[in-house]
Amino acid sequence: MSELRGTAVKLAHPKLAVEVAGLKFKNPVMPASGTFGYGEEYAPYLDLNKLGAIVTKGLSLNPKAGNATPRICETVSGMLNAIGLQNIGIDAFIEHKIPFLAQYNSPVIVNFFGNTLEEYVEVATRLEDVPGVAGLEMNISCPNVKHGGIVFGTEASAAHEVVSQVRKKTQKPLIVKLTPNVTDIRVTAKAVEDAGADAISLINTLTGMAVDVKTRKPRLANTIGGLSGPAIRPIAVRLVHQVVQAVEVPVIGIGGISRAIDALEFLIVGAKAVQVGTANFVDPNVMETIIDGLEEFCQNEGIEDINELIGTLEV
Amino acid sequence: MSELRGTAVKLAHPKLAVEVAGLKFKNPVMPASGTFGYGEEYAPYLDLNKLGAIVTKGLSLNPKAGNATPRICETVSGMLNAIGLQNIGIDAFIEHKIPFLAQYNSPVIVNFFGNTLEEYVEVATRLEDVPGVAGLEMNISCPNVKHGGIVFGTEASAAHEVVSQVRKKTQKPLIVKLTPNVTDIRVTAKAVEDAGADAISLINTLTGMAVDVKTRKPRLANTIGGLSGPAIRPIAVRLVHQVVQAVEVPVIGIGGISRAIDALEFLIVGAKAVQVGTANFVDPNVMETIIDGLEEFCQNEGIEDINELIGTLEV
Amino acid sequence: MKNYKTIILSNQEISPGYYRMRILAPEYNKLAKPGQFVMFRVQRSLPPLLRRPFGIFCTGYAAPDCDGMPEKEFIEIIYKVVGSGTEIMQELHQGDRVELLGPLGRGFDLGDPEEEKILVGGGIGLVPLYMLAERMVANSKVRLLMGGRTRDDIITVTEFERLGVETYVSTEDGSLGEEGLVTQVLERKLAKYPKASVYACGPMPMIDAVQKICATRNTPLQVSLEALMACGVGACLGCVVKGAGHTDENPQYLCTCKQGPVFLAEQLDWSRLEKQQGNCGGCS
Amino acid sequence: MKNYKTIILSNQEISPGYYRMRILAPEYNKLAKPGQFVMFRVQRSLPPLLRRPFGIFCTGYAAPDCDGMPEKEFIEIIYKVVGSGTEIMQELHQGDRVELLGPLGRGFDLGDPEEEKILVGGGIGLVPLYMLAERMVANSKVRLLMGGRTRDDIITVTEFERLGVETYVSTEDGSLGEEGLVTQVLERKLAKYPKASVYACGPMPMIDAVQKICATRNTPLQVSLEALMACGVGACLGCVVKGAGHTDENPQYLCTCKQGPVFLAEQLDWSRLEKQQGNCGGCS
Ligand SMILES: Cc1cc2nc3c(=O)[nH]c(=O)nc-3n(C[C@H](O)[C@H](O)[C@H](O)COP(=O)(O)OP(=O)(O)OC[C@H]3O[C@@H](n4cnc5c(N)ncnc54)[C@H](O)[C@@H]3O)c2cc1C
Ligand SMILES: Cc1cc2nc3c(=O)[nH]c(=O)nc-3n(C[C@H](O)[C@H](O)[C@H](O)COP(=O)(O)OP(=O)(O)OC[C@H]3O[C@@H](n4cnc5c(N)ncnc54)[C@H](O)[C@@H]3O)c2cc1C
Ligand SMILES: Cc1cc2nc3c(=O)[nH]c(=O)nc-3n(C[C@H](O)[C@H](O)[C@H](O)COP(=O)(O)O)c2cc1C
Ligand SMILES: Cc1cc2nc3c(=O)[nH]c(=O)nc-3n(C[C@H](O)[C@H](O)[C@H](O)COP(=O)(O)O)c2cc1C
Ligand code: FES
Ligand code: FES
Repeated sequence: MSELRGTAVKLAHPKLAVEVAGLKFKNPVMPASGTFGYGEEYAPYLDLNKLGAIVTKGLSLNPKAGNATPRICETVSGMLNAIGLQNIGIDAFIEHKIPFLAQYNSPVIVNFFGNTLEEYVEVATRLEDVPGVAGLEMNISCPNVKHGGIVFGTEASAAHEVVSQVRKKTQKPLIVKLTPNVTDIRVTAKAVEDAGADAISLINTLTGMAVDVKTRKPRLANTIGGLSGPAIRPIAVRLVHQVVQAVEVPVIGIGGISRAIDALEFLIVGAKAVQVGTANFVDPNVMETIIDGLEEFCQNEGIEDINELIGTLEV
Repeated sequence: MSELRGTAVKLAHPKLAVEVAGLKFKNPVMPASGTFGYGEEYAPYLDLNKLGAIVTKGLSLNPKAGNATPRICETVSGMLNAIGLQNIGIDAFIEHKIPFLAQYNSPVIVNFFGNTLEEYVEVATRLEDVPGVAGLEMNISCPNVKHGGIVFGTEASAAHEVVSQVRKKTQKPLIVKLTPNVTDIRVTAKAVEDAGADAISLINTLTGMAVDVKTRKPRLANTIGGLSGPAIRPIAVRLVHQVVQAVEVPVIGIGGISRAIDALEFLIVGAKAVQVGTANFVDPNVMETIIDGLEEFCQNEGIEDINELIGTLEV
Repeated sequence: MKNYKTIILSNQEISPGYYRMRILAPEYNKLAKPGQFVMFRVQRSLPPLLRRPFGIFCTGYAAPDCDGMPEKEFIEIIYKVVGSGTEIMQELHQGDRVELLGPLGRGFDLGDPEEEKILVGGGIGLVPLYMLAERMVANSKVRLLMGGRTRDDIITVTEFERLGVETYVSTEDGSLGEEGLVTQVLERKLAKYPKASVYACGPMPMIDAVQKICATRNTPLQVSLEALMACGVGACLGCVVKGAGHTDENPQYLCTCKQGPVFLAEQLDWSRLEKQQGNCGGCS
Repeated sequence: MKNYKTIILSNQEISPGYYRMRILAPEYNKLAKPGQFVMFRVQRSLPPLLRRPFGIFCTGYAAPDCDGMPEKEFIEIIYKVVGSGTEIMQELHQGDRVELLGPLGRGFDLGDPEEEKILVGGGIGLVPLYMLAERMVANSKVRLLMGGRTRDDIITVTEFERLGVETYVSTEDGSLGEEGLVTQVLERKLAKYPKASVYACGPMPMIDAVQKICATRNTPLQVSLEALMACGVGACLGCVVKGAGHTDENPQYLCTCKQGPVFLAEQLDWSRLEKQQGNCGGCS
């Protein structure tokens, strides 16, 4: 049996390529925004050409300073962050970071947000004609900043409105990233689909908090932050499962992925691709390990094309 | 310094008693419903008289069979369950379990739920004249059963209605237990406070899911279950913090508590008491350890009465 | 039923992937009954979160470390490395601190000493049968049918033989003993000893097949089941199996941890018995 | 900058609660600069989730295990047990598998060899100063002021002395060397050697006091800071400190992991420098 698997059945190279909203990915694995800088930070550790795509730190119209420190805190099998969307702003990004990313053949997806509807539209507009930007990921879900999108992400009508406006200004593939901090994510998912999103990614972090019992202060300067990492995976899998059932557009699964087996859970419930976040901090090479693991899994299970696996959950 | 703490400053016996909704607890620690059976299951391992209170498995009007198996599954630093509220029904409970619990001097809080508004009211009515029932905890938040309360718990108006109706039928202290699976928990918290809840407890489990990638089946027969354990603590602390700010009634904190230091986080953000759930499975004696740890913490910090500590978060 | 913080006395690989662990466990010689189990906490830190259930292989006394100290009571468990928890367990050493909750559950009914006994153990399912055989051999004729996939899955033959148990080995690949399933041996033995009662523990397909064989012959059968467990004490209701009286309208669930793990065959609803021993995996 | 799966060569307690760990680390002798650090992954399983940052104490070569093998390049770190991660670290043994990311960050600027150097190290803050002293002693006069709460916090005096560094010890409780704070020694030394430049690493209150002293005298100062870190490579923006140009309207944050951990005093906004080394605790 095992010899059989080792030789005859084992497929030399299962196909890992997937397509999401017209974007062609070599494989379904890419970094989650905010955990991979602008790509260059991890270039020494990882061949960026191996990635399905490169997703940037969230960008805004103007540079943003972010929150006071401490901004991060480890929790049980997870971490809290309240970075506050610190970023260099869209213009500096286009000028200084795009040229670096252009060296690689993995599609670049720019994650962005606005404090106002107008800012969302403006950022999308500025990115429209920038070569080297393959697609946009619109974050309507960051829990850290009062006006950083939480209003848009938790109210279906607001989400619909902001996505519609951005949609008018961009021809690029538009992925909308949802917050898990809602009663029924299917409602927001449908709203952004209606508004013209080409794909949906989820989840962003869950809001959480930790207290230093000695000082009686919150561990984050911002009091509340976003929980990420392995601890949240069951919640993320459930939400992705629900969204896949609710919408037609492709879904990208995010949340607590640090092994191939984790990514597989998302693919099986129907995500077309996955993003890896916190795990990059733990192991800068983790995405390569995950990609290799997916290949091996397909080999062992006799799967020739990973698309055969997507959405095969048996309920 | 440390000698000083060891002798002079150390308080012989800090006061740990707290009062919630007229219920007097020896200390702020009690089991979370559904993780402690009807009390007798843990009696061989733990002196039930040491507990702040005893909280029963969720009870319904009629016996309930629960879900198909598998019903549980371990996740990273947590577990999923979809027991489906299996219970012996309120009459069998009164007849067979109350006499056992009556042997102990810790107040007994009966957790209950209904499939319909009428059932909620009926269960509360039947419990009204039962001696040995110190208070009620009304679960409007179980995520496992379609009609097990999820509708009530996620819609403020439904929550208000069902709590109002139950309130009319009971003089006993009424604790309402909230689900975390909502966009803004302050809204439901205020609704149940308005409707006459004497206290609020939270959180119930977060809905989650896990997949067996080999069989491609959900790990739970019910597909979706409730996530509990250390993994969810940061989310629970955040929600308790928010509810404490929003309402006047006392709050009982629940979620991922397995050490005294965990319980302290909840007390510091303002919970008057805490419930310990999943940790009981891991260590049947954990509540005693937590109570001892709270005492020791108060001694070391020079706190004479644990009430001095409650709600002392410095933001 | 004790909840001990205790230590490991030894932990040795006895066959590829199978380990035998001796744990200090005062009072277990008196308390433990054949078929009972323990909930074992691998380490204080996470993961794993939940305790793991293991059958008690045997109890005993070991020489004290120093004259003048009492003898050390111990239990032994035998485990197969299958997932995150057992992977950590195989790394444990003498002196490592662990936690032990038990003995738990309802064990085997020893039955009528006059009757012949046939024990059927598949792979790691042998574990709870050893203490059972120990208690039975004095008064009853005990035969043990051991089955496994390969010869690596056949463990502790020597121990059973020493008790005076007649052992019959079969493996699916024929690498040890007879080639084939243990159930074919059972059919032969039951034809020969039709009055015997049967005690079985092993993977669910084996248990199922054993039940069918015994049911057609009206042979008394006790089975020891596995189920995913969180508490081990009847509190979480995670480990239930369907009882014989189970209907969709009037469901009846039995706790494997408390009303089991050993059941009389007639207590269970065999038409609906689900495969419960599927592991939960992927939890590290 | 390498991401190695590697092993521990040794791990020894050198003072109560302080450990010195040698880790196999090819190429570090060439790559590592004084003041740089590594992100250390304690174990593959959780917890802890995140890597822990530690300064590089020194690099070196150890004899190969067998003739004909290349020499083993290593680094050493010295760590104090303070929380969940370091508690696990103290249990690690030779041969245990760990992961090492580094060398990371901007190290010290060695400055003008003509000038005299005063190094100020508080407790575990001594660690990054050793390689610095190693590079400096050949050309410069190097004095080291070591401070700690008690004598247990004074470590590696021998190592510095052997380099030819003049060391001055002070402890808050007077249990070793002069009684009092290291900063009072610094003031005396600066009075005596007013042209010296200062390199400091230690707890934030010490760093703050050192900065005040140096600022009033216009003494050049480099400080090595600690901050809570997730990635160590500039990607998460968790480890920032406020830069000199920081205003509320026009905030300027510098990454401790990438633009630091060593900063020229004039790069930082001292009026706002928050205590960042507060541990995150309670994460086990
Ligand atoms: C009453 C009883 C007695 C048992 N006796 C033995 C024995 O003597 N020797 C032995 O090797 N095994 C025995 N098992 C099975 C043993 O409990 C599992 O192999 C073990 O829990 C696997 O843990 P893991 O962390 O390595 O696997 P993982 O798959 O990582 O475990 C994940 C979760 O699933 C549970 N789980 C996985 N497999 C099983 C299983 N087969 N049965 C129950 N829960 C499971 C684990 O307890 C854990 O909660 C027994 C089970 C029960 C219920
Ligand atoms: C650049 C740099 C160099 C360092 N060099 C050394 C050294 O040479 N020797 C040494 O003993 N310590 C050093 N530290 C501090 C060391 O990183 C912490 O003591 C260690 O991370 C504590 O981990 P823990 O799990 O034991 O503590 P916990 O409190 O359980 O850790 C929880 C979280 O807080 C973080 N954390 C806690 N304390 C600190 C701290 N002081 N600085 C940064 N993060 C912290 C941990 O990394 C972890 O993410 C250095 C820190 C930095 C930033
Ligand atoms: C430090 C940090 C910064 C993040 N910044 C962003 C961001 O700028 N934009 C965004 O859409 N999501 C951001 N996220 C959320 C992640 O992209 C991801 O959705 C989340 O962390 C869950 O995935 P994980 O569990 O794999 O980390 C950030 C997460 C972390 C931990
Ligand atoms: C197995 C199991 C059964 C539960 N049953 C109930 C229940 O019957 N009623 C209820 O209100 N909550 C129930 N809960 C939720 C717990 O009371 C608690 O709110 C939740 O587990 C979070 O706390 P923890 O993280 O400490 O476990 C159950 C939880 C578990 C794990
Ligand atoms: S394992 Fe909890 S009831 Fe059986
Ligand atoms: S630690 Fe991540 S940016 Fe510095």
